[in-house]
Amino acid sequence: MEIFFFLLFAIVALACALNVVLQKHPISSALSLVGVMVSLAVLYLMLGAEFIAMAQVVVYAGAVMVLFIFVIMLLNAGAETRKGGSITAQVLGIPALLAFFAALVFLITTYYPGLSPVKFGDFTGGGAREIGMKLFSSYLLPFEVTSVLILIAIVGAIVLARKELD
Amino acid sequence: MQNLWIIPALPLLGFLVNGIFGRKMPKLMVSLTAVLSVVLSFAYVLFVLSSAKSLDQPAVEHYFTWIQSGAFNVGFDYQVDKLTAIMLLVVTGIGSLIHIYSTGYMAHEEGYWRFFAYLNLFMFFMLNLVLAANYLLVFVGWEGVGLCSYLLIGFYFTKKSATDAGNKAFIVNRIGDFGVALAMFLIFITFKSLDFHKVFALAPGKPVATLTAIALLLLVGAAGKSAQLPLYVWLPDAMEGPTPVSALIHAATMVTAGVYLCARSSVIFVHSPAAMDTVAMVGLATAVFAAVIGLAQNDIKKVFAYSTVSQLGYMFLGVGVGAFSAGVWHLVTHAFFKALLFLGAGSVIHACHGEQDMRQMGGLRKYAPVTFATLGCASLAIAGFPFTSGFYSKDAILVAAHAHAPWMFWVAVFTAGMTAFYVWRAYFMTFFGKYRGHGHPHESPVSMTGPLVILAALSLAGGFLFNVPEILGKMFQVEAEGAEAATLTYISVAFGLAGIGLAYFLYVVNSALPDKIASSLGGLYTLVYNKFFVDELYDVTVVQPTVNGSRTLLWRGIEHYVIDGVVRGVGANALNIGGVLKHLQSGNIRSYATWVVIGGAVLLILMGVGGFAFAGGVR
Amino acid sequence: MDLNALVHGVPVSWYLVLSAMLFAIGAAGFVLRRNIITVFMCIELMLNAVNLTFIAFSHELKSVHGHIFTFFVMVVAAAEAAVGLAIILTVFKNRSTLNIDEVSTLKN
Amino acid sequence: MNLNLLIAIPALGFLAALFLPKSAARLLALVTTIATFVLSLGLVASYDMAKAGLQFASDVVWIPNPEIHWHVAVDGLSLWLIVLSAFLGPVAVLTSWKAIADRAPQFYAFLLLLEAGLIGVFVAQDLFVYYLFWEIVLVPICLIIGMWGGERRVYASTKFFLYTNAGSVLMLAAIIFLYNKVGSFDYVTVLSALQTGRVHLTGYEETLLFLGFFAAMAIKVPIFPFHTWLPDAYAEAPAGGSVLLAAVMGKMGTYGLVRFCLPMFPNAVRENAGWIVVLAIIGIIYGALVAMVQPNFKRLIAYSSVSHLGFVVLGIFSCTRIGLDGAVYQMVAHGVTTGALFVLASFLFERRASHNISDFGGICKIAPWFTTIFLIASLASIGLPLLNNFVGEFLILQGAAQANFTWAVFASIGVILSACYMLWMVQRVFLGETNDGLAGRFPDLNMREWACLVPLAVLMVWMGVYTQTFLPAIGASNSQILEKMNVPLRVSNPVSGGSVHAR
Repeated sequence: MEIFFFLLFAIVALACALNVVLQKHPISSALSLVGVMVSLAVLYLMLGAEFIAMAQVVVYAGAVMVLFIFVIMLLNAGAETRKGGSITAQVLGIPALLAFFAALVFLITTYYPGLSPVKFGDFTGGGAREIGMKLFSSYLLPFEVTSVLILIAIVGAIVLARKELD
Repeated sequence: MQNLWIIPALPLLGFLVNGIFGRKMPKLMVSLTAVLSVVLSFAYVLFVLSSAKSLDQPAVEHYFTWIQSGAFNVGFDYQVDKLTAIMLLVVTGIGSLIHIYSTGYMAHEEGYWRFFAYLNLFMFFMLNLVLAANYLLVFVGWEGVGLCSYLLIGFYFTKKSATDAGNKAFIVNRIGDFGVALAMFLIFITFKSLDFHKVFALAPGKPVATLTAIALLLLVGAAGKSAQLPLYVWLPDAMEGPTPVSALIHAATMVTAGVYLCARSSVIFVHSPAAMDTVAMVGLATAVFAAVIGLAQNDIKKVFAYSTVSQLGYMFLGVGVGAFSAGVWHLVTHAFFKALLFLGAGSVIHACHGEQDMRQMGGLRKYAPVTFATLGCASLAIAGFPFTSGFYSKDAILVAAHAHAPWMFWVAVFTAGMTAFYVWRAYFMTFFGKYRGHGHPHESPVSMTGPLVILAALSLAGGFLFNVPEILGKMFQVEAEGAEAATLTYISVAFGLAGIGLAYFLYVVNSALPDKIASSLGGLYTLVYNKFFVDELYDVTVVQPTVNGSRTLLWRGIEHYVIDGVVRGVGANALNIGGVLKHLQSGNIRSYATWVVIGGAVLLILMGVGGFAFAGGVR
Repeated sequence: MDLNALVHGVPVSWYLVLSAMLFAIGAAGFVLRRNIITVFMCIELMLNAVNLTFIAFSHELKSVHGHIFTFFVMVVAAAEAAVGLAIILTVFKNRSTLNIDEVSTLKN
Repeated sequence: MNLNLLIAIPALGFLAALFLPKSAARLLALVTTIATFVLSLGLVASYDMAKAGLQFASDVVWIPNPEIHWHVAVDGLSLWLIVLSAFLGPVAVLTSWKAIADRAPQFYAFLLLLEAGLIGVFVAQDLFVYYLFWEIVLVPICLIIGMWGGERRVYASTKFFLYTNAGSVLMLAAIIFLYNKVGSFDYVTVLSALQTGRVHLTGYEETLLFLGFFAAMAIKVPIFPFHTWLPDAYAEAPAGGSVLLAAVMGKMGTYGLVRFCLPMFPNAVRENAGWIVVLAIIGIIYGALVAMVQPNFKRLIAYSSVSHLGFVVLGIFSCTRIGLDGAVYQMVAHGVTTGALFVLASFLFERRASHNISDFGGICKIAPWFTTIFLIASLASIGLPLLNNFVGEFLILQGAAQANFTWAVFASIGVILSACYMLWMVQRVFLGETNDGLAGRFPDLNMREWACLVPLAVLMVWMGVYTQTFLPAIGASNSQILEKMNVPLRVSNPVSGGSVHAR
């Protein structure tokens, strides 16, 4: 059962991710990214992370991606132009990526081959309650700091965007 | 305690007063300060000498420690013994006369106060030199008089030739000081002290090679200060200074410091026959060489300058053949008659309104009778006319030279003849014949003629009044035993008279002849007239290569291209490396990202290779 | 690999490999794409990949800390998206381009 | 007597001056430097000249791990250098009084920081603290050169900074190596560990460590051929800055050689003394020759410093008591003399806006006092007896002669040459007919300038005549250093003689 869902959503996620990269038009990319995020939310759920799965859908797929799409619309961004370029990126990019990926997979399969299998319901510590307890006790300070961070981000974004009006 | 420090302190005080306040003081005050400080010093010298019980054993007076470092300990110590006493009398006595003379001679000069300040400073250093009880303190005076010489030669500082001469004097003297300094290092290493009494007590037991080295190094210093070959070149140029300076510093006192130093270090010299021979040879060579040059000079001061060099050569000859007291005797008598010659020359120049070329003089005996008479006394003395002062001292040296090596006697006596000739040549050219210059020559004021008369008396009678060898007695351990050979005396007197006679014949009787002789000699005359081109030789072989080599090779070449070139090369290469690396910093985000990925890949591969050690796997 | 074991569940390492794949794809997009917005989205993709790793390990360790981290990553990503997009707006206004290669002011 | 106060006063002055307007900053700088100087005189008054060891030590643990002590103390070696730095502080401020017009508060602030750093270098008894001050000093002086210097100021400043730092890094490596061996940065601890044999260095290690320290010092001194930063830096440095730079900063290197290299690495010092002395002697003669042909008098003085500092290095590596005493004495004496010469050089510049010798001439006629003072300073620089440099140079040469007579012979040539270049310069600048460009715009010394120069001139004579004020303290410390070097007062055979009884 798990294997089925895993494979299904993994393939969807991968396909969407590839689509993000391959699509010429940013709108298509953005929509594909939403697909990735939703698939990942399902996978989170399977891993027992209920709260995070919800947050993933609401924050990411909902808020952040909407922002992206707004900007794309606002700028009326078309297909990308092929001007300029980096020789480094073109020559070394693909080999470096392959090496990176291979090394990563090698490490994972070498050092974590025998990790426990994931069964739905194995781990139930990822509910809103548990996370809330943690956030407001041991992680209180970072949590508050994130609020400040967001405030700063808001101010920063406004300041930056305001320039357009001048 | 005899409070010897008062002797140099008085001129020092005079220097400070004149140096600091002199500009604002009236001339009378300046000259009073300057003259009084030296005269009082002279008086105090007389007082000290009369009150001293015995001068055989010097009593060292210690004032304070000057330099103390480990075993090296040098104090401000003064002492008086017979040699010092004689030097003190000469320096303060002649110094006083010349100070008085200068008040007249310099009366109309700009920078009157400056002149006297320098002169007083000179007295301080010179007295310090002769009073010192250790080599380092001698060195203080030694360098100090060099400084004053520099300042006074360059007294007319707007004249390039004067400042050049000053620099030359200082630098050539520095070469001599180099020798003295090295001698002191060697003395300290050998004797563990620079105090005279310790050094001289220990000297007999030390190896001859060391003593010879010390003596030769001292000789280098003495040759610098006393204008001996090959370092004599500064003295003729030093005549750029005012004439009293030439008389005091470059005839009577400072230039004899070299002789004093050798006499003072006699204990070291006598233990080193090789050094003694070198001293004698240098002295003799200088005497001949300078006398030859003196034959053909037309500037009255230059003539006397070369004669000074030549006479100093005599003194060195005396010291070198072991007749220290004869050398010192000649030092004293020379101080009398040479100071007189210069002061007389000053008077002549004064009379001729600053003219120094003898060809523009003549017939001055009518206009300046006192100068004429006194200068005559000096000329007699330097020619070794019987019973004048020069006769005694020169005779003593010649006798000793004969005892040492007869050929030295013959060379020296021939030189004496030449000396008589060129001095009297100058005398005749100046005072006889018709006046060839411009303006009306006049006699000098009393302040100038007074000292001349006193010095004339000393030049005539100084020889038997101050029988230096008798006074010094057993001061020097080894004295050359010269047989009292009357024959030698006759020979030297004969040569002297012949020189005078020749001069009389050539410059009074038949005054057209010298030019004919000169033109018939041709190249030889040119050579002598131009002082054997020694200055030019030094310029081409030493000065120019040093300056040009430093400029072209060292500074523009090695400094700029090699040493700094390497430094700049390193800097430029660092820039080149940066130039390669800066392409990484393209500003292109994608290329940055690629580098990040590459870095990540490398890191991961390293993790794999390193067995993931740092992460430790899972728990 | 013992296929029977798969009946009991998916090994956590599969999640990790999936995460690695997503990350590599994101990185590839970052390196190869020129559109600044696409590049930005690729960053989001990589962040998500990392989040997946956190969650997977959290499951493995039976601990909630990984979730907290993911939570923070999301917050930061949201903030970053806001500021980043504002920057993109400004850049576009100044340069009238979204091509990343033409934005290389850092160079000088 | 608290040594921390000596550092703290100028350091506080530095902070305060940054926030003041121009004239107030200037005044503050003057007051601060004078206060520091007075304090340093208090230090002299309460210093026990007869004792050899460190005095007024204040040793607190600053950072426990790695063990770094805030350890400051003074002995005869550093005492006079501290006084010299404090003494030249007010002189530098007064010299800059008119010459620095723009951004003056910053200038005086940097000057004060420089002074604090210099004093810090001389009092630090912890290798880390020493290194800290060593680097702190570099910052203000480079800014002073770079911001207020002459035409090529940026080049000179950059070159100076990079060059000296290249050496410093090697010293830092050596210090860190020592820390790893000993486990403390505290110099007294390090030294006793090395001396008692608690920590043993192999010959190879010792040589490398010595070279590490030596590299930093050699560049700072500078020893030929590491000197090319010096003419640029000295010549480009502005008034006041050049005074402290030339008079005190060069002494940091020679001080370090005596303080650290000699006691810590005696064997390496003895083994390497030969070639170092040869470099020193080359520097003496070479510096003098190059100085002789400089058309710019500030560069001339700069090259003369290369020559004079060669003497100091010669004295240090003669490894004799006399040579060492002379070297330390010469450090102070040269500071005074060169300080005075640079003060005078900047006064000349103030009047004519030129450093070219050919732009001057005949100053004697229009400004006799100026000439007099310059002549005194020149004569001191030449090494005339009864003036300060003579004592140092004579002792150095005497010590060198004890170690190896040939050294003294060659080094003495430098004394002859010094007369050549200085007198030639005096002749061209001060004597002769008055240069047309000078007439009417060359006033004689004013009160401010007198105030700068008279103390310097007095000190020159004092140090030349009554050396007993200074030498006993220096001698006591040096004899202790030589004891630590484990050599008798004289090294007859530097290589074999030393290694037998060392450790």
